[in-house]
Amino acid sequence: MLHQDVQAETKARPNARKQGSEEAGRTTEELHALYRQMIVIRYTEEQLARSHQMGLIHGACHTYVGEEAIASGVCAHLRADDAVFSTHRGHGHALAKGVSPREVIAELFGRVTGCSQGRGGSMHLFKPEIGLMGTSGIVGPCILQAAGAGYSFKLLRSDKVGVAFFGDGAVNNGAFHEGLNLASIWKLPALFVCENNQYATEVPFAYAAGNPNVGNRGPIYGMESVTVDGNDVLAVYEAAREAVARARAGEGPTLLECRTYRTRAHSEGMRDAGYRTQEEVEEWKTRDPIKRFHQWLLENQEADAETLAAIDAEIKATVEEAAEFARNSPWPEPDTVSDHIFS
Amino acid sequence: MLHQDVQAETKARPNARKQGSEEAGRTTEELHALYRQMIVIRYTEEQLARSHQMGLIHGACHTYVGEEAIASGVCAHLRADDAVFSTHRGHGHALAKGVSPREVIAELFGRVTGCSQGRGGSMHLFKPEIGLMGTSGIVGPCILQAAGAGYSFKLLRSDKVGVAFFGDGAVNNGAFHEGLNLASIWKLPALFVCENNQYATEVPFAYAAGNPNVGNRGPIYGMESVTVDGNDVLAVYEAAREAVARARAGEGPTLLECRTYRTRAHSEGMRDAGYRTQEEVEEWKTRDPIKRFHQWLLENQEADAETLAAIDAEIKATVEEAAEFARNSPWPEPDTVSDHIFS
Amino acid sequence: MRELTYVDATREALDRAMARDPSIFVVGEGIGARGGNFNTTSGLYTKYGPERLCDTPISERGFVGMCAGAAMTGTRPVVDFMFIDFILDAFGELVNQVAKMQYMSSGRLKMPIILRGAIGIGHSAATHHSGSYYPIFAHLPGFRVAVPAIPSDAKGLFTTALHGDDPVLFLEHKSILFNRGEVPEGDYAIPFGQARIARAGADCTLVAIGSMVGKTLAACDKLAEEGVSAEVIDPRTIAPLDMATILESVHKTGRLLIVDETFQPCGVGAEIAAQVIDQGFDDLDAPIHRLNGAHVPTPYSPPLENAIVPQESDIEQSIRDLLAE
Amino acid sequence: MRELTYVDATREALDRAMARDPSIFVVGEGIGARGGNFNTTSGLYTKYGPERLCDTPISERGFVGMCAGAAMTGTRPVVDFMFIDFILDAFGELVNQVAKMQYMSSGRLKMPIILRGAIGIGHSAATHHSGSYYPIFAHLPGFRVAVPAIPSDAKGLFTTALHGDDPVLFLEHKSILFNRGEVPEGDYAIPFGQARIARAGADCTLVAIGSMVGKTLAACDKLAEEGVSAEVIDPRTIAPLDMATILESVHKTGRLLIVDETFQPCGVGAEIAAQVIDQGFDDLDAPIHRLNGAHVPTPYSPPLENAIVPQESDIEQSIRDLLAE
Ligand SMILES: Cc1ncc(C[n+]2csc(CCOP(=O)(O)OP(=O)(O)O)c2C)c(N)n1
Ligand SMILES: Cc1ncc(C[n+]2csc(CCOP(=O)(O)OP(=O)(O)O)c2C)c(N)n1
Ligand SMILES: [Mg+2]
Ligand SMILES: [Mg+2]
Repeated sequence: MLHQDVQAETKARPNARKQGSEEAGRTTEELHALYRQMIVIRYTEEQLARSHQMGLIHGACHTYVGEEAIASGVCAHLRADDAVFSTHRGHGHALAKGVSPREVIAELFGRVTGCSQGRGGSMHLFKPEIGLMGTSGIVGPCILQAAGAGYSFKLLRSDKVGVAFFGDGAVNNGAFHEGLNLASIWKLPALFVCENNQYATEVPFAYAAGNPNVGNRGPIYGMESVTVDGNDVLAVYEAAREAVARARAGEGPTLLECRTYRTRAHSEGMRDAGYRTQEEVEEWKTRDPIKRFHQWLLENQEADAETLAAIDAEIKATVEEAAEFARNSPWPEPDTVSDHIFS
Repeated sequence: MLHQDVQAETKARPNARKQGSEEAGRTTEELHALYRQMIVIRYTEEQLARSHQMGLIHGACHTYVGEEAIASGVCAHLRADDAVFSTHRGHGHALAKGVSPREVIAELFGRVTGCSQGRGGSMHLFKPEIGLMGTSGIVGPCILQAAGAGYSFKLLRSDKVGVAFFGDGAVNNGAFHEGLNLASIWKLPALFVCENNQYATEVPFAYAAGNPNVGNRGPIYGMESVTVDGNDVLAVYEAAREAVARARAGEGPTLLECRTYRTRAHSEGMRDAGYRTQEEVEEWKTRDPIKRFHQWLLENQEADAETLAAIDAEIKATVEEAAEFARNSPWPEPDTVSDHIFS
Repeated sequence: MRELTYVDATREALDRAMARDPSIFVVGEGIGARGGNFNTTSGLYTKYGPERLCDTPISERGFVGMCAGAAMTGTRPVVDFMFIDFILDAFGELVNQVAKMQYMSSGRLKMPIILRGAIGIGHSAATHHSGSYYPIFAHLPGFRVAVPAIPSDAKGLFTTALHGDDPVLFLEHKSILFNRGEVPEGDYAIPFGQARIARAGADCTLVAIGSMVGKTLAACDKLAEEGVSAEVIDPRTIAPLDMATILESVHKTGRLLIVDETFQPCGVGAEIAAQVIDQGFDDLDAPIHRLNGAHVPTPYSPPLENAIVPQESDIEQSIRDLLAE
Repeated sequence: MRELTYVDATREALDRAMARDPSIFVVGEGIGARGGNFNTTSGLYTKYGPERLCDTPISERGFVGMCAGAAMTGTRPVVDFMFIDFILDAFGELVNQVAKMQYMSSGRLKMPIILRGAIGIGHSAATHHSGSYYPIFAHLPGFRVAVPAIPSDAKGLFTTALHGDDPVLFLEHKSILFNRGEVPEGDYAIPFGQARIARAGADCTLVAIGSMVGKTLAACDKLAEEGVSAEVIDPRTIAPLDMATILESVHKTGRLLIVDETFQPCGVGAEIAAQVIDQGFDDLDAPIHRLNGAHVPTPYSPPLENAIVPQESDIEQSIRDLLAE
């Protein structure tokens, strides 16, 4: 099975793509930006997890820890006017699309300074000004919406791209089937990023899907598709580069399966036992995308330890300040509660 | 493309399966029954078409002319306690499952003697006593319901089978994706028969689907799947035999694509131009499943012309009598209109 | 004034808007070269081409969700369902991804999407092709719901829908689609939330919706011969609902009957009655009555079908009953 | 009597029924070994195994349609949606393939299917996890709709659902799921369509639904100190709706307020008001009032969330207003 292959390959030659030709245009700045982006997500998530324990987050909180390479690798190729649609596990996508840690944390704290002005919380992050068109508490719709953004962009003769991030759980949903087919038959400029972390809450993908592979499903829709190691930021980055370029060039959509793992519980405060072993979790922690990329940067002389430590420290401070900001931010005014139902 | 292949093959060696080993158990009676079944459907449909022109049918009327081999070939393997779920084009399925021409025609005439007591019309045929669990005016649901019958039969440890008949139009619908996946992961005793007649009303399947093939989709769901010439009743019969046996044996579901063509308009009274050529229609008429099987029976000495003519004459009389019966049947009583909403 | 059919009136509105605004596109099954099952788009395909008159697979949820994404990113989709019954598979998208988007984004996203389709009982269409379902959309926050009864209103309300930024359910009763009536030429918009007084009267107030407007007027004509003066109000949109006009009429007449083909429980009549009893309690001289289609799935056979739809004679009887209270 | 939580009470009913009837099975996401997001099935997986506690993919439409087919062929599915919001993707199946099946088959098919899930606003669950939607199911013919407010009713109504042959929406407000109350042991069924008088009184009638029952009773306790005697009716099922009990109470009190968290337009309160005005017109001494949650998608932040749900103090004020009319 491809799944095994990807893991095996990963272990044998970590980040083996280094020698490939496609990273010709990959500058040191780009590499550092990727690292920084992953750190922003990781630290923000860890902050949110702590804040959740402290009771500062009122609703659910699904973290992206362990999956940072995907949003970082994909969004690196997006412009502010490209449209991203995401899921319940959307903090990473919001951050990678350019929403600040302040706005994300304040949103989960329910404050008016949050990116959704406190209306959304963890699962409803909006910043359309920079193309974060919304995360959703319902599994599936983001796929259709990304196709729709593609429809707009095609009709308007622009080179913008619609992007959906979704989990393996969405793959068994009718929205996946209908959305991919529509995007394919109309050659819409769209990218469908499946973050296959192998579980939908506690239900294994291997149980829930008649076919454990996602990346082999493109041909069924007449669409390009590819599976990459989602914990290898450069693999994601290169695959997304190609897919985004294809979309911008009017050559149609791509399905990109990223094999990954969530190392925290499905959502903060939930039990995380009974459906997977501690060994499995620990094993995947050894494939942490940030640790791996850190090592790769050092080994390939793309950065020295001090530079990376400086980035870490800077982001740490930024995120702590963001949490402080969020905590000190005002609540939304109750008398605004009926605004904006209609335009 | 497989589609082309099937057509080419069909022309080159019509009903070439004759020499196969799988029809070992095919008796002359079975062959005659298949012929008779197709004639019942054809004559009933032609009667309905005439009745529609005469204003005796109040709502829509989608005929099955040209597709008779499929219902006949599949239902030959079903028992009265197997469950069939069908679509808007369901007269053929009802007849093949054992509903009499009287009950079908009376239903379309809106009479209380119809199989749905006049409540359903063309698109809502019910005779659960013999496993016709309903045809549906909505594209898609029958796939899910057949899976559900499979779920019941599995849970109840019976060897019954759930069968869905649906068009190519349903293949692009989320119900197809979700239903096939569910049936596969739970190994439900179900058979999914796609009657690919290449058009959904006027929209070509080749336009509406990113992949013009249906029978190659099974592996995506971890399911057996096969494509046959749907105008070759023996090909359908043999494929269905295998699939039904597999289901009864607890070996899981099958997707069976039958390539066919509807030679009348989408529904009676509708225009039938602009979206397909008259040549295409004429060409397909030369592949008429009944004519072909008639010829095959003669060529293979399984019947003589007189026997077949006698069947034709008998069914013709039966259907004419059925129309007479329907026309003389009483209307439903208006004061029964609120009965049976609840059990 | 020249006369048009109802469906021609909406097509004129659509054509004018599409000519002016290249961001409007239509999706649906058979709305391209075929011109729509009910001729809603006939002739437009040749004018605007396949991208703007886009035939779809049978993926109702898919293309509604897609159009939600399109509406959020600068275009203006019109979803043509043919029969509105087919909207049900897209209900999750509508409730969670269409109606809530402007609110959840605090007004930063707009949602200019029209969802249109033929509603109602008739022609033995049977239970999967006879739905109306509009009380459901009036119940939920975030939808505009138009149910025009005559060709000029159809044009005027469709024009408003095409120029607004909110999700609009535009629902056209099958039995009146090919009725003819005077329709203004050129630009013609009717604001949402303004009822039309279809007939002025003093003895009782009748609120009628969609196909029931014509039947109610016919019943009133008959009763007028006996000297009954009934006022008939066509709300035209049920979200927003013009309660002011209804309350004013009840203030005058003291009696109210609501005639609606759709189901009674938690329906539009219930809402109107509840608002009148709350805000017009002292105006009422008699109980408020509702006349609805029977609370059953729609049967096929003509005698059954007729039995569940309010007929002119039923309306007449209901008016008599109301006046006798 | 021993006390149980609301959710334990329904699980007891389910366990008893499953032990007796091998044709009952449960489907849902995480209802197997995990025991359900809200513990609705905890412990049952070990007892009844994976075929009868069947974890599903995220295919709401798929498994609802599947369960429709199962119910038609001899088994009795219970669909556990976790949050009822997820039912919306299955709406087409529910309306056309579940609710209409008995009718269209003239009673030859039965449709013993239960659709259960947590409803309501609370805990900053935000707009995709706070829906209730029950007025929609009361509007449509073919559904039974239960909204129990206390543990014993939860057990009794769930038992009835499990033994009946009709589709039942069984809706459990999140905020009361873990409330404790006395629950009879053994077999215990409460027929649908029988309201419970939660508090007897003479000055006004308050109909409260689901989570609003407790809040309304609390408001009444407070007002009782001032000598106000309010009657509180919990309909328990809104389809069928026990209008006889409500009408009788209004006959006595002359005043009616309906308290319901869900949306006002075309809601349950509208239906109750409309029926009372029609059948109890002469009993009314004052306008009928409705107190509902705000007509907006559910916002996340606590001050916003609180602002849209009727609070005890709002109910108290509404009762005062009603008595002052
Ligand atoms: C339509 C729908 N059904 C159920 C849920 C409840 N739910 C929330 S997250 C989740 C699991 C999602 O799994 P996956 O898509 O793999 O994403 P992951 O959480 O693994 O990132 C479920 C079932 C939902 N949000 N939407
Ligand atoms: C969900 C849904 N959408 C649209 C329709 C309208 N409709 C009726 S038949 C049909 C075409 C069906 O095509 P196909 O499934 O290929 O069956 P065929 O008519 O070719 O046998 C359409 C679109 C419907 N019945 N249901
Ligand atoms: Mg997952
Ligand atoms: Mg077809």
